[in-house]
Amino acid sequence: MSSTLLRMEGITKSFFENTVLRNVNLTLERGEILGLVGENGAGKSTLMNILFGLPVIFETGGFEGKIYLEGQEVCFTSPLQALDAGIGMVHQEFSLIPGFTAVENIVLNRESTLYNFLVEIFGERLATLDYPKMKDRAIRAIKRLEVSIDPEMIISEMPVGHKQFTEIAREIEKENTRLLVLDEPTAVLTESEAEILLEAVKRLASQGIGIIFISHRLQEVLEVSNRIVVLRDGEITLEKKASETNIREIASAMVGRRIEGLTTRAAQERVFSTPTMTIEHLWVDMPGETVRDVNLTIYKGEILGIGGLAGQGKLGIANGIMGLYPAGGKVTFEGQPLPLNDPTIPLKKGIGFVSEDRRGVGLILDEGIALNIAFTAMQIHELYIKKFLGGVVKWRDDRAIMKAAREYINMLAIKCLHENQKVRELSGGNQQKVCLARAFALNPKLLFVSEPTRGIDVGAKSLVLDMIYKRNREQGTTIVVTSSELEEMRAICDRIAIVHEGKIAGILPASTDSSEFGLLLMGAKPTVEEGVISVG
Amino acid sequence: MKKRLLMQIGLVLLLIIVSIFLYRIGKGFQIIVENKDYTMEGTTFEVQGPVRVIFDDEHKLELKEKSADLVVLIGYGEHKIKVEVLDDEGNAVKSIEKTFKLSGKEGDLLSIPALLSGSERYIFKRE
Amino acid sequence: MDRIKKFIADIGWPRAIIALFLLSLFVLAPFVNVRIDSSISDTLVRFGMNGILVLAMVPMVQSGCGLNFGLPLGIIAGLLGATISLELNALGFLGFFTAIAISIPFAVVFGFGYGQLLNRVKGGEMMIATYVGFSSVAFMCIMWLLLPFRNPTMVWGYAGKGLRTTISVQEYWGGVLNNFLSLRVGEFFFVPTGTILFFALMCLLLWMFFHTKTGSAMSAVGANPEFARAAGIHIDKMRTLSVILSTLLGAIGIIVYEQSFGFIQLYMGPFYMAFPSVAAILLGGASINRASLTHVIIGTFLFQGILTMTPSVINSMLQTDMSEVIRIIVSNGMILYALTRGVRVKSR
Amino acid sequence: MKKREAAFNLKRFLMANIVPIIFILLSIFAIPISQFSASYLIQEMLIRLARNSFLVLSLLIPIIAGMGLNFGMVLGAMAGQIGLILVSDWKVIGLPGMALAAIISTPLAIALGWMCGAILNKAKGREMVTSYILGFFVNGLYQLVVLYLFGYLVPIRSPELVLSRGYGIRNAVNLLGIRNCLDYCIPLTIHGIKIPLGTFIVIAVFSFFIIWFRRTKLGQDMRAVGQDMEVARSAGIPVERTRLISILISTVLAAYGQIIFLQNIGTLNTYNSHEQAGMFAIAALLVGGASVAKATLPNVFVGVILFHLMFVVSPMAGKYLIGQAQLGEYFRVFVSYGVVAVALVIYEWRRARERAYARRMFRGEA
Repeated sequence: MSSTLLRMEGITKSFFENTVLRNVNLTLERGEILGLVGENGAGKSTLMNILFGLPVIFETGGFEGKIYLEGQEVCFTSPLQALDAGIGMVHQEFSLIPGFTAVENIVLNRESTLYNFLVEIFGERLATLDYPKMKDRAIRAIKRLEVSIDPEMIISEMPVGHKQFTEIAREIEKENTRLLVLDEPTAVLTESEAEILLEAVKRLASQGIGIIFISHRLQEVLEVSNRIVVLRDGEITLEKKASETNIREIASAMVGRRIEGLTTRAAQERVFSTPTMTIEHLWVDMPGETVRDVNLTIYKGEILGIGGLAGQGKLGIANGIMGLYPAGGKVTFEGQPLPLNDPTIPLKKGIGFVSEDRRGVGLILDEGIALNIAFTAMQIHELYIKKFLGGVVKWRDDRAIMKAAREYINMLAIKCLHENQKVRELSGGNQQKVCLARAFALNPKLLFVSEPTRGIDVGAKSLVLDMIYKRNREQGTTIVVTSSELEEMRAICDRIAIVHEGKIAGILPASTDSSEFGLLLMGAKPTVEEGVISVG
Repeated sequence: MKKRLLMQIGLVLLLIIVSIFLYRIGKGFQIIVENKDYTMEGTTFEVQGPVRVIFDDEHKLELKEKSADLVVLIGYGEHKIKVEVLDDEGNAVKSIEKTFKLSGKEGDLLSIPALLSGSERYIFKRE
Repeated sequence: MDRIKKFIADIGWPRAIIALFLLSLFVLAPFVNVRIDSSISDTLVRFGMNGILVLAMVPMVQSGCGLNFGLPLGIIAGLLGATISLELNALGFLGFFTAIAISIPFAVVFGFGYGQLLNRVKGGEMMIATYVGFSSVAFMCIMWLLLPFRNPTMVWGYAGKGLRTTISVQEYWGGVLNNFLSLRVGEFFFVPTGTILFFALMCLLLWMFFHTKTGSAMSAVGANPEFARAAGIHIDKMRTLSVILSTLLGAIGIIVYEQSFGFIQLYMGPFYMAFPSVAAILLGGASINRASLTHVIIGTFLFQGILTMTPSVINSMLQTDMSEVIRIIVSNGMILYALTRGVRVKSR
Repeated sequence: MKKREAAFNLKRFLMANIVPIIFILLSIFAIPISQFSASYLIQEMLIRLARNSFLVLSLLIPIIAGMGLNFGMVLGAMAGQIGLILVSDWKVIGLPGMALAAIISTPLAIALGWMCGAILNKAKGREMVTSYILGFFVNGLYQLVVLYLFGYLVPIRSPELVLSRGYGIRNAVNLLGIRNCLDYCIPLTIHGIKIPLGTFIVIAVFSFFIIWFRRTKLGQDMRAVGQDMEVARSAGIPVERTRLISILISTVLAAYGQIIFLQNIGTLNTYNSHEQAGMFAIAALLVGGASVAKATLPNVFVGVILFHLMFVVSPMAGKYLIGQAQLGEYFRVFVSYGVVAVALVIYEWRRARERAYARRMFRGEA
């Protein structure tokens, strides 16, 4: 039989109306390392979920296409099946038992056991553990990686790198593992740790294990993989030997996604000179979106885009300034310093925020639209409030709230039955509009909008973007849009800042060629120097 | 798998048997020991004086003439009884040892005179 | 058929069953010659008696602190108020309101501390609340012995110190509310107008509170803490406030209870008092993170209805007193049901 | 194992042991006041150790499985009591009687444990309060059965058990038949102090069972589930089933524990023995320095001794201190509830801190 380990043919997958994978063909040889790159939402993870037969795939109507593992067709309906078939997966967030030793984790639920008679009555689970045996197994696995981990060490006391290795060791300890998927294994590692990991990966490949290596650090990908596949909009836009391509090529193959129904505007260069907010050395402790050291100036009246790949920290900036996560650094707004870590202050100073976590932070799902819109304004600016007894009793003026709600419903064309309909019952797009409405109701001088189009249908997307655009043009509100959708930002923003590993990698005018942004996204040096164009 | 099922059934059965066994060895019976004249099918057994009765070599009780007492015997099956007839100074003049079975119901009656005079039906369920 | 199914699904099976049960009890009553009118008025009396104690659940549930198993804390504040008012020989309405007035500062202080504690144990409120309640009751047992009360109607005759376990308030302010504007039809039917009015007043006040800026902030905290925080609300402040409110209502509630009941029960008396109230509000349709006044009213009525009807009806049917057992099963079953299906309280 | 101990830094160690330390100080202060003789106290402690240890042991396994303190253990206690009631009705006496009671209670305990486990799986994250309420609920059912069905559906022959009205069990059931039959089945007396050797042996056996159980695959799975349900599930461990089993075992052990407990006491308080059982067992375990998340065998025995030392001493101490024995009574009630409250608070507190810590870990080096 051929040396082909994995062959995926004509994989097509669509979640309800929108297609995320279009006829993808992928092959992997034994002992080959395949670098799989692409923007967030390009379809990498969906492809892997299909390979692993994650329930979500089948709950959403399965997929088209065939998967061959060593020649014969397979179709896993649960990850456990995939594991049995010898496919291992290492996620970037660890799935390890914190209080267990490396050994216990490596052989988790595959422990070697000793027989005792109780097994006959109560089943295998009453067999006692054979620690010595477990230990050699673990050590053997660790040896294959040729890294030094104390097998008796508790996970919770390990440095991040060792956790990562333990996890890989667990996958390869399964004697039948032939294919290993590494999803951003180096994301949480330091440079040195990453080096060791890459070495280990190569070694595994040399032992005949096929590896799919997913990463955003293009340098790594180029260094470690034999072949590189780039996904964009669920299609393969580039497939080359690593030796025959370079970062720039990959970058431009990644970016430049097309979005349906986006009103293309004449990108007129607007020039802004009066800064409204300056951010210096901002750090934000937001899980998964850590901001390390951001310096940024926001000019009055502009629309600034903040881009970057997931986990790089772009979302942390807005959340940090709004005081929702522990933050530090120097932020000045309209000349005065803006204290951090207290959500009340920025709101009172006229800074609005539309959270990326719409259902979690953005809305009270079981309250009516009206209250959701009016709430913040009521609490902060005491709008929609009747005062009695000289302001001792602050009575909620439901009539005023209704009135305001009706205005916004018309203004933003929110589809609903009545003002008091529960927000839970609205579609994603309309929920997003409610969030915008609440932000507008504050009528802020500076408005942060995070992921305005995440998870809403195409029509709503352009509508929401138009709202933001109009608000800026008509009220002159300064708006900062944080989004993973580069093209959307390019459509409405004046400037776009790209965040990489918690720092601003660069700021370019929206009109700049997308491949430049691609490079920034990847953390590579841009060819156009910043500064030159930032202030126009 | 099948083997295990058998094992489990076996275990349950074993438990049931054990509990029956426990019941039989643990069950306590209260019997009346009587040292009174006793008439049965015309023949009357007369009291032969105060007696010391010892069951299974542990429960000991003394009965004056014309008196009765209760004793709790544990477990089905054979029980040993030792009767000593006493004189006024309280030392045994006559002593008999026998083994008997309980009816397995509450409140059996054991008649000392009947036993002493060698009748076999000295213990029975009282009507 | 489906509509009935849906309807039941909306109000929840146990609620439906218990409502039907209660209904059937009322229907059965005449056949086992239990007077409807007297049972209804009993129900009303108990309704007024317990209403406010149940009301004391609402603020904490609304602010996401879960069911207020710590109610005994509030009750203790009330007891202090009551006993002190007796010590002062305050009579009638004056006495009643003195009791309340005195209990308020206690309630506020207790509530504040209790709130501070609960803010540090977000997620585990209910269990801790229960035990805080228990241990505070036990602690007060010691206090009742030591506190320097002198009023001979309250202290043990022989020792001359240490409060009695039950103290009659009849000649002080017993029944002041019950008899206020009360109307009596025949010898059996009696409506404790005053008590019910007072309960209504409390409901109104709470309703008004939840229509103020602070009130709506509080329910926002319960509905979605993240949202509230993003809207610039100090979650912990709101939670503490809600706990204080609950404790306060608990204090007032027990005083109303006592004026209707006629006695002050000290020592282990308040021990299990939280559970009936919790059960009642859940019975009314509240979940562990959402509760409204309608829930309180319906719940209290259903629950007290069951408590009054089962002894009379069931007993005269079966000639045995199963009411206690039924009470235990119904109330705890109700709480259990809520805990197993209730939405996880979000807290961070 | 060793490493795991070593892992605790000092501060955390003190945190974990603050409760026993306080109790040691308390008793050091109270014992002289109470004017009890050493020999008396030792005798008492031995008896109470025999009486309570087993019940406390039954709490360990759910803690391993991360389900916190199993307030549902009262279910087991009830099962045990039903066993005892039946046995004493059948007049089965001595060790056989006890063993029989245990065998009878086992299926009951299994059924109840199963129910408890199933319900707790529906209330993840709220196990304790749920099992607590469940205790009350089942107590209701228990009363229904014992107070109305016994002697009605379940035949009860001996009149001294049944209420005068003809059905339902009396408040107090005399267990003379099996009283102390286990404790002193191997008579041993040192300096006039009787040692309940029999019970100690049983307890020792079960302590070893628990040590052994920790080393089984099932025990390992429980530890895994207890620490991170999601990871365990993704590794293919049947999480729900594992949790259920842990509760089930605990319930059965509780049943045996209650039988041993009452065997020592000698009379069964039909309608409230079980409630106290749960309450005191949990308090004792916590006094021993256990937390909601971690409990060891030493915790059990230290806890039982310290808690009951306080229990015996405080009334007399109260009497000589303030001249009111009742004060001491209330004091010990207060302590037994207070200690649980404190332990729970400490636990939640620590959990909050660890959550914050975990977040920082996740954040990586900033």
